[in-house]
Amino acid sequence: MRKYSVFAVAREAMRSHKGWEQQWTSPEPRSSYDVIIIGGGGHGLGAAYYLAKEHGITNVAVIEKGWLGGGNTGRNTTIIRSNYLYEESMDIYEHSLKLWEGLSQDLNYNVMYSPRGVMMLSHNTHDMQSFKRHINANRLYGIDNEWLTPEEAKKFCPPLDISKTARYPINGAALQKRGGTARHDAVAWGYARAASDRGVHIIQNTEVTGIRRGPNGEVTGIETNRGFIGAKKIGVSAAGHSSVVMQMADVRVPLTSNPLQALVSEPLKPIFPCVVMSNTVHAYISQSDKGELVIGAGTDQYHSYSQTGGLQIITHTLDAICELFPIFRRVKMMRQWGGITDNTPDRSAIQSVTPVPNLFVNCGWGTGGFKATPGSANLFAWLIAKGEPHRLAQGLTLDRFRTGRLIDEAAAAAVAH
Amino acid sequence: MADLAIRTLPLAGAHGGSASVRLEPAQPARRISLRAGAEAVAALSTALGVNLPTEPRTSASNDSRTALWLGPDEWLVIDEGAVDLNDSGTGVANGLINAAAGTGVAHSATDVSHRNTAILVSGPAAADVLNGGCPLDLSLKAFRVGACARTLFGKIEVVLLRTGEQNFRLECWRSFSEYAFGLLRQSAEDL
Amino acid sequence: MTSYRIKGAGRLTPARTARFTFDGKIYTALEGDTVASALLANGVHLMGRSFKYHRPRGILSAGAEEPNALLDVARDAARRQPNVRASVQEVFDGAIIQSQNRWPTLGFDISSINNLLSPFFAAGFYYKTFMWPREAWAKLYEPIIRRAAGLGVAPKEEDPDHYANRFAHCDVLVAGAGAAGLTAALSAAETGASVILVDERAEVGGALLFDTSVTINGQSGYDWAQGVLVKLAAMPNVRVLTRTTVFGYYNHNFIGLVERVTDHMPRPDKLLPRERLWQVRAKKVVLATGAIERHMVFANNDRPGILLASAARMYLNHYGVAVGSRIGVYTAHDSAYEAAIDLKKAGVEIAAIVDCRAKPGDAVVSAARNLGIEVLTGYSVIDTAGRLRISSMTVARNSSTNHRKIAVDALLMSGGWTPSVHLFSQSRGKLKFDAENQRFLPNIYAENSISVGACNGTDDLNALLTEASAAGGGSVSVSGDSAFTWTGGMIGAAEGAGKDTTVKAFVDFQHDVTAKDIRLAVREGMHSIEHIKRFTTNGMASDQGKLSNMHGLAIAAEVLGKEIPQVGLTTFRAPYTPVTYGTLIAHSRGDLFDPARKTPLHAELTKAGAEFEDVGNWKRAWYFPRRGEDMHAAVNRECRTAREVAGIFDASTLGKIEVVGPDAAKFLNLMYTNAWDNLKPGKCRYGIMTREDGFVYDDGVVGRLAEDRFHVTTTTGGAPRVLHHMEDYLHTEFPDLKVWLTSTTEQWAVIAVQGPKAREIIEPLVEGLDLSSEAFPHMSVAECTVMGVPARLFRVSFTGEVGYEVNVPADYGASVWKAIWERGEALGACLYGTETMHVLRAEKGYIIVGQDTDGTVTPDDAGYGWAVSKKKTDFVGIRGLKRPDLMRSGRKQLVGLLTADPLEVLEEGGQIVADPNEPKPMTMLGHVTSAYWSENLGRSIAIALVADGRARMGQTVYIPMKDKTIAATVSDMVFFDKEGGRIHG
Amino acid sequence: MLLIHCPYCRDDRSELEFRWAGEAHIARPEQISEISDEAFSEYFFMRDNTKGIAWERWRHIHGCGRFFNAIRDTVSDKFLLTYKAGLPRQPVPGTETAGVETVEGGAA
Repeated sequence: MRKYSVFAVAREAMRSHKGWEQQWTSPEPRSSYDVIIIGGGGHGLGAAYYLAKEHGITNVAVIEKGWLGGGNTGRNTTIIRSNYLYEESMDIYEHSLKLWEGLSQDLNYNVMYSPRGVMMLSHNTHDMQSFKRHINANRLYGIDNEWLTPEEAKKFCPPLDISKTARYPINGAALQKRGGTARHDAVAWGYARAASDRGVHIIQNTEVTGIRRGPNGEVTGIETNRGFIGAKKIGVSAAGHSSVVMQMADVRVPLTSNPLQALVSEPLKPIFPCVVMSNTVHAYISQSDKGELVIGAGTDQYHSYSQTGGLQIITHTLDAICELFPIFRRVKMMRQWGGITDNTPDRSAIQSVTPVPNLFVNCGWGTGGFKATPGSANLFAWLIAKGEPHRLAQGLTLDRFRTGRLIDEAAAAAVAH
Repeated sequence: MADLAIRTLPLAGAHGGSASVRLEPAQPARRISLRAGAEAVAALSTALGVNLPTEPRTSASNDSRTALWLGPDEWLVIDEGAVDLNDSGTGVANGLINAAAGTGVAHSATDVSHRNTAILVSGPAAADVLNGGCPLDLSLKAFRVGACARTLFGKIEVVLLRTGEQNFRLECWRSFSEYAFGLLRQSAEDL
Repeated sequence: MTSYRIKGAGRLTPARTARFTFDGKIYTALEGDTVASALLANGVHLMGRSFKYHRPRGILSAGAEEPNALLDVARDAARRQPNVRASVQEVFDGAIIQSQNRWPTLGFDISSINNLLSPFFAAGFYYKTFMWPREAWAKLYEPIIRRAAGLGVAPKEEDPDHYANRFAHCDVLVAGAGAAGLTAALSAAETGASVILVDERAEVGGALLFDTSVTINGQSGYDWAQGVLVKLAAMPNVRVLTRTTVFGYYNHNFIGLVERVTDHMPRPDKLLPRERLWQVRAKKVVLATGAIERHMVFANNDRPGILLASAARMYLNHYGVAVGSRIGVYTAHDSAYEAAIDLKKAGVEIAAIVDCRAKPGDAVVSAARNLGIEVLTGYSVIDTAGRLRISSMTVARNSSTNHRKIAVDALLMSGGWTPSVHLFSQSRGKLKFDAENQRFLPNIYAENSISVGACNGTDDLNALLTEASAAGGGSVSVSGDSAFTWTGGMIGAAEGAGKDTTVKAFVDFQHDVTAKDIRLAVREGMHSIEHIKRFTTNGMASDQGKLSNMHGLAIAAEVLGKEIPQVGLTTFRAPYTPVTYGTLIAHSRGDLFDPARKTPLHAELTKAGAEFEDVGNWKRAWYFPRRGEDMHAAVNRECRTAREVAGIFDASTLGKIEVVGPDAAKFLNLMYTNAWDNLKPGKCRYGIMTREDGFVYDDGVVGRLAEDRFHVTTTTGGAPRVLHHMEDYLHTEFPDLKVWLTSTTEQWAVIAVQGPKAREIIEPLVEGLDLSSEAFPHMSVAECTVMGVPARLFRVSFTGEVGYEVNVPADYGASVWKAIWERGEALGACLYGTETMHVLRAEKGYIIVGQDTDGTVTPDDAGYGWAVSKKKTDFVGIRGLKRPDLMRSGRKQLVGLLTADPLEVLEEGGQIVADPNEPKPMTMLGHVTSAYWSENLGRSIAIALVADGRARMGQTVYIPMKDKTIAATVSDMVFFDKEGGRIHG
Repeated sequence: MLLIHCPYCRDDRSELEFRWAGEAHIARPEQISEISDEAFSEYFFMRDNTKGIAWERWRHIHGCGRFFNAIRDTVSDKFLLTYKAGLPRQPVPGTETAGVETVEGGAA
């Protein structure tokens, strides 16, 4: 792989960019692999990369139904943070955040990790109690997260309305300065390029139609629209389609797939320096490097694989955005779209062995999948390589739905009394 | 004996509207939420003196009393008989409840006279103003005079009753009435 | 300045003028002009700068597809709108218009240096560099890139305009009022169907506005269209909405429209909304959205003065403006000839028509030549010159090296027409590729809709009219004639785009994506059209690829050696054109953003000086400061007074559900962990509700009024979800139970009177009830009369004092409150709010669900194991509670905490550790759920969830804060009146 | 925004009036307190999450208030049938077994 650098760009500029190689290759599949990863999003590509890099397993294929990064990787609002409440969540998201910090250099691909700060707005006593609980837990765990007064919040994000007359006045905010954004496509492409360079086969436009099992129930390979491909181990990282793939191996998972919508505005000169979220009024917003305001809307209520959703979800979100930032009422929505999130009952992910030998699953990331990408991929690679979860991912197994040991981040942010 | 309590209406003094629509708070009324199975309808109708409608989206009236179909086992019974503002207002509701109780059939009758309040919307643009926040098809073809439905108006739940071609009664819970009136007022202004 | 307004041309009235400024200079326009036509009339083409290279750009189109001429249009400082398309915005008198994305001026823009550096800025270059040193991306490179990017400047003031919303239903919605749309609408309307006809322009007619060679029913196309409009406008079942865009086609024929109400008016009535959102549910949708002309992709095809041929025709025939005085034409389609012909006839010099095809339509060629226009077939424009305006084009016979430079001040182009299938695609219809005409057309419909006319690939006028009439469901007699039949069209790079990699032949104007960028993307392994789009940003600009998508696709297909359908098409998403946030939110702002629920006592609370806090949607009285008191002082006084004398509290927001029916007790047995059969009428009981998973969901006091009637209370925030939860079980799991639920939260105003003098305060107001503790002890309920109105009186306490909750019909609440307060005040009582309520209940160790519990706490964790019936064989949660993790030892349990320093009040949310010296990450035992200064105890108190908390009684734990570590002793949760005698009076 | 046929109101109404209520025909075990941890997990957590034709529950929460069942294609979001609560799982309209039982309902 030829290294990317400012010198390489300069050299290519001199010869009309004729010398760039393909970022990844598209080989014909082998008859079998040591590991097949189903799902060519950031998590799957990353897992393949770390299998090769950290575990020396290079006879790996990533099978993608469509195009790389075409699922939630390329459809999310790219927020990165690690200030979760429970140890299990902090472990994985902080592991991820640390990997984000060096990811561009590790992959030799600028993923544009931009630690511009993620600020969560507090609107009432209940928010304040909940945020301070997070802040204290984060601090004792070694994760940055701080409390801001409304004035400090306004200073950090000047468009914010902190007037007392707002419908839900802001009484403070929690800020994780290391939180921020990254360029979503670059994550998929960077992992694909680095994995491909280490010998991983990236196989696009190939749909898995079945999972073949051996005499002891163990997986032996996958059926695809291009024929059978053998595998000693299979890792499923199919996000919204996880239930569908797992059913091929007769494994039921506690997931509901919901449309999640987002929208961008027309491009504007820099006006919004950070990421702002508000749970009380349901909104999150940042501004992309191109100048678009990137706004995450809520999930549609019903289960669906349609990648579309209702207009009311968008308008509801914009209600809140314009309430927090009244100067944006004249800004225009340029594009809206939807992805499919796979949600678990406790809103925490699943990374687990399964009842089927040599079948591993990574799913249930809900709305938090992008920020988890490097950490999840890294620990999923460990799980597949070692056959048991890494210390940092022990709480994420399927068994918790039997024992009741849930990691209920949603409940922890319980509604007001 | 203590002073008698006096009544304060939630939308006292509210006004709004435009050349093509009139908005006014309705007079206080007695209301019960009535719940019962199909087997009880006949007995309850007799006891209450109004035929409980069994067709969706319909209402039935008798004198000052109107029964609105809200669900297959649910009616809102409104009695608009003259109410002295200092009358307890629940007296007739209690009367309705007692009348229902007298039937002996299984049911639930609960006083909601003060839970709900109503706004009258009338005029040529009444339907358009309501469609500023209500997703129902309010054309006369789809929502005839006498039609009623529980639905949404903006961000709140309401019960809508068409009392005339250009007349609607919008019922909502009292804490939402300021919002309801505000949205009606706004919607009337920007026709 | 020369005027390019042609006398006698166009449809605007010369006498009616409007003045506006553009970059500070005053211009005069005619009413009905767009900003583009007005500036063109004044000879101005340069209207913007591109996104990346800051190249000078002129107006390209006459419609919504405009990628270049995006302007900042203002009425005043607050009414300023960035990124407005000059081709859409109508001029109004007094408009203040400025160009964007340039500094210091549009003519001289420093950032145009980017154009010279463009070899370094190839597609995707930023992925390959800016990585060193590690911190530099966010600190150095990104800010520079961010400043350079973006187009307009966001408004800086709150928008003073307002916006409207309307839900509507119709039998037939017709999108587009061109020949096809008008015919379909008329056809539908004549059947009696309710019809909504929508068009984005100010006038109906669509292509008939510029295509003057069409006649319909013997009239000029334009006149026919206006006649149909008059007819439709007179029909009561028809609503015609002009200046209205169908922006989104959602599920089940739900259509979003935006109507621009005042943006064209010089001095709009203040009452008028600026825009109106229409949310339409249509039984059938007729898509008559027409087609959009494509540009030609060749070297330097982006200079000001280069524009679409149909746009030039529109400017001439509708606005009466010539786009230049010596005009060249470069085309692959016959339609451009008609632009040249019309201009020539209007007296404008046509330098040459350059047609890359060897054999264009004979009729148009001869018509042009007959007018003396030079027509070069089999030629291409291979380059252009001119800095801020095109000055010449260089043409060459295809495959020849001989060039000829032709001086022009405008160049019209046409690559043919792309059917507007955006809405069809949004509806999730499936397209098919029409290889012969190189276009995608509607194929399989997902909704009850039909495409007619140009958007359906129906080119022949009479076929179009027939198709449209049929689509409307009726039949209108209409036939037309056009001077020419058009043929031709091409997609992809033209000859002049160069096969090499140095030529800048623009595919996407706004984002500066060139043909070579697309080729580079493919070389780098981007083989899916979505990858190519994202890598190059082709089609991602504010016009969303209306002009660029097909060209980009064709170039990619060519490089990949694949057929176009194999490469695929990027997904069309709403909105069709950008939509103002203000319009989408419509009324939902200020007071109408979210209903603020106020209790019946709100006015009284306000009069008494209450500060309010938001609890869910409710405004609740928080505390009642007296003159000079801060919150702390007020709460201390309230807490003390309530225990020493009495306190009066508005508890109206408490959720209330009337549970009625013969099976009421049986039902409550299933919904709560406690047992209810043995509760006697007239008595109350505290109940805990769990979900099926065994975690605490809600709590509250339930009073039994009669054998078959319970008055259930819930938490304030929990009221709607508890009712939903109950209905769910009742409908689905226990449908045979004869019991009904009615929300009565708002039926009752609830006045809590708590404290030693509580009875003395209310006794004189209550009739028909003996309030003595013997007759009406703690946890009693009765129906009685209060001040002459029927009331429900509860003897309950959330303070540990003697307490009553007086429920009166809501409208009487204020009056009863006043009377109670009058008596209370005289006896030395106080009003108190939620803060004091919290402190008083914490002093007694009463929990608040949602604060002390968080959805992971079992009744036993909360210290309420006693409330879980051991006898019942079923209740919701019975099985969940027995799961291994809920039964294990070491769970977090609610306990009290007493700080070593009694003056230290813990932070709610503080985390608790056993070893304060443990390095991070520390082992956390739990957290502080409630913490207050207790004036009554003269020290701080706290409640906390602590692992194995009840086994740690008396042990010291630590709460490390940012700047210090606080030590505290684990205690039980009852801090005040541990014996509990006070509650009984 | 979906258009949903409420089998009780016998009317097509906006999705705004409805609340989705999860997969249909998952009966609460009769002797729930006796079942195993695995069976409880299966009942309470595990879901088909079907891609394609799915049976689900909705509540016309801002209308008649009733829960009911629906058959919907989760890829196209088209409703194939809605029917009253308490009825057994209905066959997909147009399939062989459809029409055996008559149900009051209809697709929006």
